[in-house]
Amino acid sequence: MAAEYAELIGDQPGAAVATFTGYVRGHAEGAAVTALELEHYPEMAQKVLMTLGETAAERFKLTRWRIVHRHGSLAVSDSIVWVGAVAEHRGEAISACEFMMDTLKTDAPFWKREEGVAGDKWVAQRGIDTRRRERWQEEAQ
Amino acid sequence: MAAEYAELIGDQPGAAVATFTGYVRGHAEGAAVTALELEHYPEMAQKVLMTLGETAAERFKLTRWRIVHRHGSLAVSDSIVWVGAVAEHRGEAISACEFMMDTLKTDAPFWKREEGVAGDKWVAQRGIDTRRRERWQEEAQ
Amino acid sequence: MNITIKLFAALREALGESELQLDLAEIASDASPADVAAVKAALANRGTDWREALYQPNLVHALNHKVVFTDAVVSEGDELAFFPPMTGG
Amino acid sequence: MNITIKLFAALREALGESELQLDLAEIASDASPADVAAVKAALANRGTDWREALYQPNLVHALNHKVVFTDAVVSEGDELAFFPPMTGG
Repeated sequence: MAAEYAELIGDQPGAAVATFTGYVRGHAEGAAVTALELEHYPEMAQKVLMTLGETAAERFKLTRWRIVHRHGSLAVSDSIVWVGAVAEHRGEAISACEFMMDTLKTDAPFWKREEGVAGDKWVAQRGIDTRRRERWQEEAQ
Repeated sequence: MAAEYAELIGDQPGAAVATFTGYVRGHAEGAAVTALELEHYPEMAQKVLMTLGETAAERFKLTRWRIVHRHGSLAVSDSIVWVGAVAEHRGEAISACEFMMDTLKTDAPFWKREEGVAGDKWVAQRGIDTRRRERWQEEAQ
Repeated sequence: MNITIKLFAALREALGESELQLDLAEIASDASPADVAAVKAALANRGTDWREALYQPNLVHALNHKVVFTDAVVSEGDELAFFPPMTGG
Repeated sequence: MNITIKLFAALREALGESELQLDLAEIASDASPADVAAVKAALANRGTDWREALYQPNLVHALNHKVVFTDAVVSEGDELAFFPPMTGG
């Protein structure tokens, strides 16, 4: 995280820097989760995240941004995703992080498979994530 | 920043961690700023920031939070303020950071004095900061 | 006149394949090019499990790494991926 | 029957003092306790610069580290601070 942060802000930090980190939960819908397998579509993920960062940069006037998404086998408490945004004003940096998170949840080709004592289970997309994503499209119109 | 982050998340990070850092700008209203002097009211600042964190924790269901505000002589690009919030869901962690920043801007007893080539100048409170602060009171009603 | 088909997550698991080649010549001509719907129909002929997997609601189709609708036209050398709704982040 | 007065930022600078003691006995009695407005009036008697500084619009008053209006009652041992709008963060 420290290295990611240093890479984000560079030599000349902007006035406002917001970050968000998502971690593997130890439970899901009341059941214990022991590990998480993150499948991804590498070439498409790369392109989607790059486009997402560029879109956020334009929309929120970011001077710098970074998105790091892990894949493969993760343990509980491992970080899954890290986003960072640098802007002149705090509102823009914070909104950009929220926009990047809301968008990558539904648009970036990653799939979570939770491993628990009762077996493995693909995680279903949540309605709230779709609605959070749609909110940004309404604002952009 | 790395130490602050480690302190924020502790041994058992929550699922969602948001942070915000504000830095000294090298300019203000078009004029170059060479340094920033931050005066504060220590006993009151301590209490206001503690109450702010506790309010944020209750309002956004945070499991952990941290607010670090510097004072004294700062150079351009030095960090001024760092806030961090840990929650179960990303929306709450991100909103908590925005709430803490918007509130401390107008409610925490710190005063900025910008040093520039043309002399020193106390920074005036900005209308946008007051409005951003009031927004949270409307939402809470 | 091949295209590459990719399958991910639950779809990959259900069908036991992650990547295959499909000859577009069987389903398209210069006069009538194939779209994603035509590719799905051709793959559905492989068996009931394929039909069920490819016609499930919410299936996502990505053509050359971009999400598309079923009317997107598919050309030689394209990469067409099928997968369930994404759950990253 | 002292209270402590604290001044910050531009106010401290304009008045050349950061902290002083004020004897409440001069402005209050058990029957009629002093409020922040009475303390301001008493301090304004110190001179034009005090009057101007303390009656500027947007002046903030904090009694024992809490922002209050001018009708807040002041008691022995209290700490009353005056300062311009805060500009932290």
